[in-house]
Amino acid sequence: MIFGVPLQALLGQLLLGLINGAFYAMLSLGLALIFGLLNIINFTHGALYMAGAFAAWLVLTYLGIGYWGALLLAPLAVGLFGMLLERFLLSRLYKLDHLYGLLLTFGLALVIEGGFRQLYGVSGMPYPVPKELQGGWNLGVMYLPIYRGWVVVVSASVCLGTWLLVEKTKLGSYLRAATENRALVQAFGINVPMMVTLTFGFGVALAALAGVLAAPIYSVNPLMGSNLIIVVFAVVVIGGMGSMGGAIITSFALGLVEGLTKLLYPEAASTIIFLVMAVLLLVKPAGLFGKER
Amino acid sequence: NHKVKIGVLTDMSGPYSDLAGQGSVMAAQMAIEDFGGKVNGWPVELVSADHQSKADIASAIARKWYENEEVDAIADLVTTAAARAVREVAKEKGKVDLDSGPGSLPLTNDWCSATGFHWTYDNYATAGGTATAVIKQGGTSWFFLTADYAFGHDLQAQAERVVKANGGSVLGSVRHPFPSSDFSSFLLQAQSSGAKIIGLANAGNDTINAIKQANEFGITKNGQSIAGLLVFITDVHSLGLETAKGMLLTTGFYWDFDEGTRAFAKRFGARMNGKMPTMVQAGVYSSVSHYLKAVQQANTTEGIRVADKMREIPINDFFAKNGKIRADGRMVHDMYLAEVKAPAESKGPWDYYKILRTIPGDEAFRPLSESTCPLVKK
Amino acid sequence: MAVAADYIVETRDLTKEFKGFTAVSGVSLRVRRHSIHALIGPNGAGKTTCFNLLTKFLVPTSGRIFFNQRDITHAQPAAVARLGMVRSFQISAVFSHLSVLENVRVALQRRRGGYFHFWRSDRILDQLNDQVMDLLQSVGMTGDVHRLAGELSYGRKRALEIATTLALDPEMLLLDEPMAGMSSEDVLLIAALIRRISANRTILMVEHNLNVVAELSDRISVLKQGRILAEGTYQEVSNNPEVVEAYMGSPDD
Amino acid sequence: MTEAPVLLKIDDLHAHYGESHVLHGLSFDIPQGEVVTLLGRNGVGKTTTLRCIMGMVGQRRGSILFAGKQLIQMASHQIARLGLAYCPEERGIFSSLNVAENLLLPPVVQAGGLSLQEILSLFPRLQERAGSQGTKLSGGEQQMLAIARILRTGARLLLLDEPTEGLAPVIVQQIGEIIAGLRDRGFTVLLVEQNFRFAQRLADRHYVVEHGRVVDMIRKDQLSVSAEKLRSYLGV
Amino acid sequence: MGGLWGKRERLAMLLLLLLALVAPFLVYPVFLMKGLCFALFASAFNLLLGYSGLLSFGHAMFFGFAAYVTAHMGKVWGVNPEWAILGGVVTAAALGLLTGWLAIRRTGIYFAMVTLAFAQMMYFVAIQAPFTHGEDGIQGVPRGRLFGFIDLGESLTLYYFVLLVFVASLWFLNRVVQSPFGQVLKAIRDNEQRAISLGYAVNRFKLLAFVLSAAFSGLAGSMKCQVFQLASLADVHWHSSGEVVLMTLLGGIGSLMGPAVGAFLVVSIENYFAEAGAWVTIIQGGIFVFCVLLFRAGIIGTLSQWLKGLYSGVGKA
Ligand SMILES: Nc1ncnc2c1ncn2[C@@H]1O[C@H](COP(=O)(O)OP(=O)(O)OP(=O)(O)O)[C@@H](O)[C@H]1O
Ligand SMILES: Nc1ncnc2c1ncn2[C@@H]1O[C@H](COP(=O)(O)OP(=O)(O)OP(=O)(O)O)[C@@H](O)[C@H]1O
Ligand SMILES: [Mg+2]
Ligand SMILES: [Mg+2]
Repeated sequence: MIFGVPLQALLGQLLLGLINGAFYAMLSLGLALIFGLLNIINFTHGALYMAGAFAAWLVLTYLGIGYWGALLLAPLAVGLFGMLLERFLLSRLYKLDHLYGLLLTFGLALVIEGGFRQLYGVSGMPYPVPKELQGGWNLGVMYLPIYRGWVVVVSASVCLGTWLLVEKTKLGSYLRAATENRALVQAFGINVPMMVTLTFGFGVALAALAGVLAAPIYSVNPLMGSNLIIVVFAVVVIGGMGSMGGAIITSFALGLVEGLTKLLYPEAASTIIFLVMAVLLLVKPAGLFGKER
Repeated sequence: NHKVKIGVLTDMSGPYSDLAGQGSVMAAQMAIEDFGGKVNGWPVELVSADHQSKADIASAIARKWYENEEVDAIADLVTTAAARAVREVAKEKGKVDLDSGPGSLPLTNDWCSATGFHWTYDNYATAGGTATAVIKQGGTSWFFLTADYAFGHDLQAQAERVVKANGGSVLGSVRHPFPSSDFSSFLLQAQSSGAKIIGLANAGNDTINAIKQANEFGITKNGQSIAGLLVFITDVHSLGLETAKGMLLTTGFYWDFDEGTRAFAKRFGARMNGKMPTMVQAGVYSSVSHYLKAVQQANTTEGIRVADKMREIPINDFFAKNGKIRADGRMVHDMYLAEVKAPAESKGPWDYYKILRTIPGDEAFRPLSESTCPLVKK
Repeated sequence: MAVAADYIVETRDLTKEFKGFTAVSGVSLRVRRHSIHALIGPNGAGKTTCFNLLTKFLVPTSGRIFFNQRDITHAQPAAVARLGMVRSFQISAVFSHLSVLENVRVALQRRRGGYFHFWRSDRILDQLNDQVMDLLQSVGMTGDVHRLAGELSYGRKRALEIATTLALDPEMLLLDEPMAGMSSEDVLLIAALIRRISANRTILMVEHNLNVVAELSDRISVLKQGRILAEGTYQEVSNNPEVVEAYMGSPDD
Repeated sequence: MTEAPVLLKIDDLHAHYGESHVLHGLSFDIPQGEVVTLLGRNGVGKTTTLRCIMGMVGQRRGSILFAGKQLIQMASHQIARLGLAYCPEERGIFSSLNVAENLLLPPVVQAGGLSLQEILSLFPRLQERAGSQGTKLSGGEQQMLAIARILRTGARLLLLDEPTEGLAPVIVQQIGEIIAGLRDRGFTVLLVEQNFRFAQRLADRHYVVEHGRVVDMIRKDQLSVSAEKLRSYLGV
Repeated sequence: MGGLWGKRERLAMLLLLLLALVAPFLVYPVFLMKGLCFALFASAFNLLLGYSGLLSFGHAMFFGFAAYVTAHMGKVWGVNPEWAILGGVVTAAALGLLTGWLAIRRTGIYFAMVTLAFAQMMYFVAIQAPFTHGEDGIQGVPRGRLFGFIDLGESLTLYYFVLLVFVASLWFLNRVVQSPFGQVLKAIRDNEQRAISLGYAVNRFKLLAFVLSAAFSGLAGSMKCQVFQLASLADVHWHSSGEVVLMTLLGGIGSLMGPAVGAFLVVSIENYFAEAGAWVTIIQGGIFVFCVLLFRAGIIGTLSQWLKGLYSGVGKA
């Protein structure tokens, strides 16, 4: 017994927390990447996560392409869309205060969500768990649906891959440097606009991938991403801006903390992250893994 | 300069826009058309607006309509906070409000008014109706997943009342933040409580996600059952029958109940891309036509006098048989206990419910004697 | 703790470590009142760090700092400035969205007081404009009064920085490479200015322009790898072979 | 003295910042393999000229020919890829990168640059501080880093904006030797300098800039006869 | 620049004021009052963002809690509106002092996130505390009699009261910006290190600005409660914090009228497009996108740049 809770139940809850952390990780990674790049909170992130889930549903319903195809197609399509957004809209704002990017992405999020809502209503669409991943394992502490296990595996590997890409190649340096002084980085011979577009597309594709993963678990619904952004961004900040590893680790850790809260004081489950953030930022000014400038 | 103007104030962009929203506007419009578009020679106009489920926006629009745009009655008013805000304004202005969307009991109790009506359902009826039926089938021990806001608390309280009155037991409950998307943790707690029934005291997407995930975690396969205390047909549509089959619920209307409902649903569907009306939307039709009838008979649009007339005449349409409005503003009509069909039983889209029982109005709704509405003479 | 009154600043065993790297180690420095004292040394010797320690922008790892016989080891940076020890920055620090005039005026305002008065009009600040013009004249910037500081060329920013620092009329002035990036003409102007204002002030400056150092300073401390390597007049220091090797290099022409 | 072929030819260059017109038809040539300086008072437009060459000033017109290619419409990353590198006067060290990352940031655009080994032996200080955050370096160390990082890229034309600023005299001497060495290896250098004594010893020719125009050109061998003229231009 | 307004600006202000005086006879007054409340909110927010460079993402807590306190005092304690409003303002200022004291230690995005975190905690309090009545909010707050004898139940009377409060507050906020204090604030925003080296204890300036901004946001919340007779969760939700950021950006950061214009634009969209039903949010989003792309420095900022261009063009000719 810990906190008056049987150990069994506690373990089960922690496991669930970890699974939620996997979602946070996919979303926060993309968001962190984009924030690191453009210094704006990409408010379309939640909407594009939703768009990813919808893309999966659409290709299933209209083209008969199932989950596995969607896993590839949806991020590709949404990533491409993101690249268009960046090229034709966001890129016009780089000379202005970063805040205007916030206004733009917020407006876009409203339009995208509104559009899907007009077309498909708000109750959501059912999306089946792929046959290969149906069923579950009895772990003793709990019954774990295979699909949730799969989500953790995908998320962990995507996170690792992204982390390696950004931290272990020069891409990371270019991105960080370009945030500070675009003009100079470009004067070193790096095609910054192209790099920004591609990175933006990649970050958005990660959101869409998370959307596809979420589709069988949650209902595919135009509002599914609307409140997500603020929590996920909090995760990014707690991890430390500019630290991909930080975002990943924090995602999983906060998933656990949240899971524990759901058990002990469920009403506060959606507030706990902010409590953690306030306390942490007052103690560690640049988040867990961020560097102070 | 005489005319009758009706406003439909509803959620058009938020979580309740499918169960009310544009469909409610359509229902109101059909009611007006069916009335011939005129009452005693006065043209009937319709306006509509989105309150985004926010009390302040609802209040602002209601005020503008009543004060400035000669709106005589406002219908739908889904979500309690919005209904409450409009109720305050309507009371002050002596104008009519026809609540079809919200479910909270105080609308006909502490907040009741002479010109305010609660039409389609309330938590007492849906939660109570479902809980009674579930208990009768042997679901005696309960665990609640409750959305942590007044509406959720109220749903839980209504169900608990019935459970306890029928000798059942409540093994626990968990209040989850509203809205939530992941319920696995709460479901696990419900599972380990060992309760036979998991009561969902929430609505809309919360309910949908909870049911979906209960399925995913094999909870329903392991002998526990889910009881949704407020489920709309749009929720079932979104869940799919595979997930929702066998669930019991209480509703104020089902489109495939009899000739009248089918006729209405067919016309409605033709204009709404084949969607079938929810109980809220059907209720909007019913409340608006009843209002128009009262205006016709009272020969005025003056709030109090129309309201009195509304109480006087019984309601008889496809929605309600011999419905009547009580002093506290409650429109009493029969409710239905339904079970969600299995996929094999369903003949096509929207063929979702088996009606198990008609719950007579006086049993379904809280007795007038228990009302705390000051208008009720005791 | 007797500190001779003719020293305005004194440090005792001042040490600063950054994560295992010692930038300043055991520096005991004394600056005589009303003198021009130069701090020179190779790049990365710890000169700017010393400035940061003196003005409390950094907290020393160990050692103590006295200003006018007062222990300021634990004071706040703004408080140190108010006590009369003000610094300029090596890498230009101007208020780039304020005009040149406002830049200097903000400094004057600090002396004038009333800067918390949020209910009064800033027109009362116009009284300060004459003083501002005098200061700008002294650094040769009267032509740029109403330009935004951010639009100035690099050298002009440096000049503005000096004017702003002077505006506080501090008892003790710390100048970090005041002439860097200035054209030769301005170097002469600023050198003359420093000479002029040093009459009743103390100046501690870091400068790599040896002509200026030779010309202006009464006393020189040479820093190397965080330690004081030598101290004395320009003559003494420039004849010290260690200093020549570490800093000055082979004398040119 | 036979003229080397012209590597960079600037003709009638104009530049604006918003509404202010900064360069007014500036023209000059840089022969291949020479060290050329731009001299002038503060604010005359020297830095702006370098930024124009690199394509970093939004509003520019005129002609900038580099090895026969017109640069005026090119994006700055394309310009850099042709073999030009720029060391800005405010140094432009990135605070989110450490010293080593800063050093390795500019991609190598051509073969023939200095190797990392060579660079670190020239500036041992950078090796010692390799793990430190870039902007935590001392002013002079940052200056060294800014110069060092473009030496790696192999660019044939180096644009150095006040490279000796903030450096100790020994290091200044060393930089002088490096630049001379680069010239010997066939590099071309455009230098903006306030330290005339430094420039004097290195440069093959000096252009004097006033109000956004080149007003005079003085060859190395004419310096002694032009001393008076220079004094009037620069106050040296 | 500077505190002196040109003749043209003064004339424009005078015209605006005149317009405001006759507006309730042309436009529905409650709509105008809502606009004024949000205009005040955005202006108060702009004091912080536009002049101290601090982006708060938690201003809803001041707005919302002031509304709750005003509602509670007016409804439950039955005090006169002036006291209820004062109560709201004092609450907001106190909350501002407390949260600001902690938050100003951080800058940039970290500041934004700390304020957001506090606001989310206050949101939690608003959900859980009994006196706020959860998602129903405090409804049916009496408008009451100002000073005991001016009946605010009259929409027109209330309108002029709100207008008076708004104009006075805007004047005051503008004064703060163009005061010796405001000058230092701008300097700190530009270069904090330099301001410290000049001897300014920058945290006190930031804190004072934060508290002033909080207090006036509170005033806006209290006035809104007075107008709509309710205080609800929506006011404390992070959407409100976000909305005020959007309003300010839309109108133009750091200009006197910008935030007010932005606020009126957003409120008008909500009001006039409410009947477009589900399209409201799409239209709203579209307008945001359109405005950012067209008016790149906010509506007022861009307009004044155009005008300047026109004048200087004329001047040169
Ligand atoms: N905040 C810091 N963190 C880590 N190292 C630092 C920090 N500040 C300075 N240093 C290191 O301390 C050493 C001394 O730096 P300082 O700026 O005092 O040198 P300096 O004598 O002023 O040199 P210069 O003449 O080049 O300006 C340098 O090696 C620098 O990298
Ligand atoms: N971003 C800018 N906006 C407006 N004007 C600018 C900007 N940058 C430079 N200027 C102006 O352009 C002119 C030329 O500046 P530039 O930096 O090229 O001068 P410089 O010759 O390099 O001077 P210095 O020797 O001081 O570095 C100056 O008058 C300067 O004020
Ligand atoms: Mg230094
Ligand atoms: Mg320059």
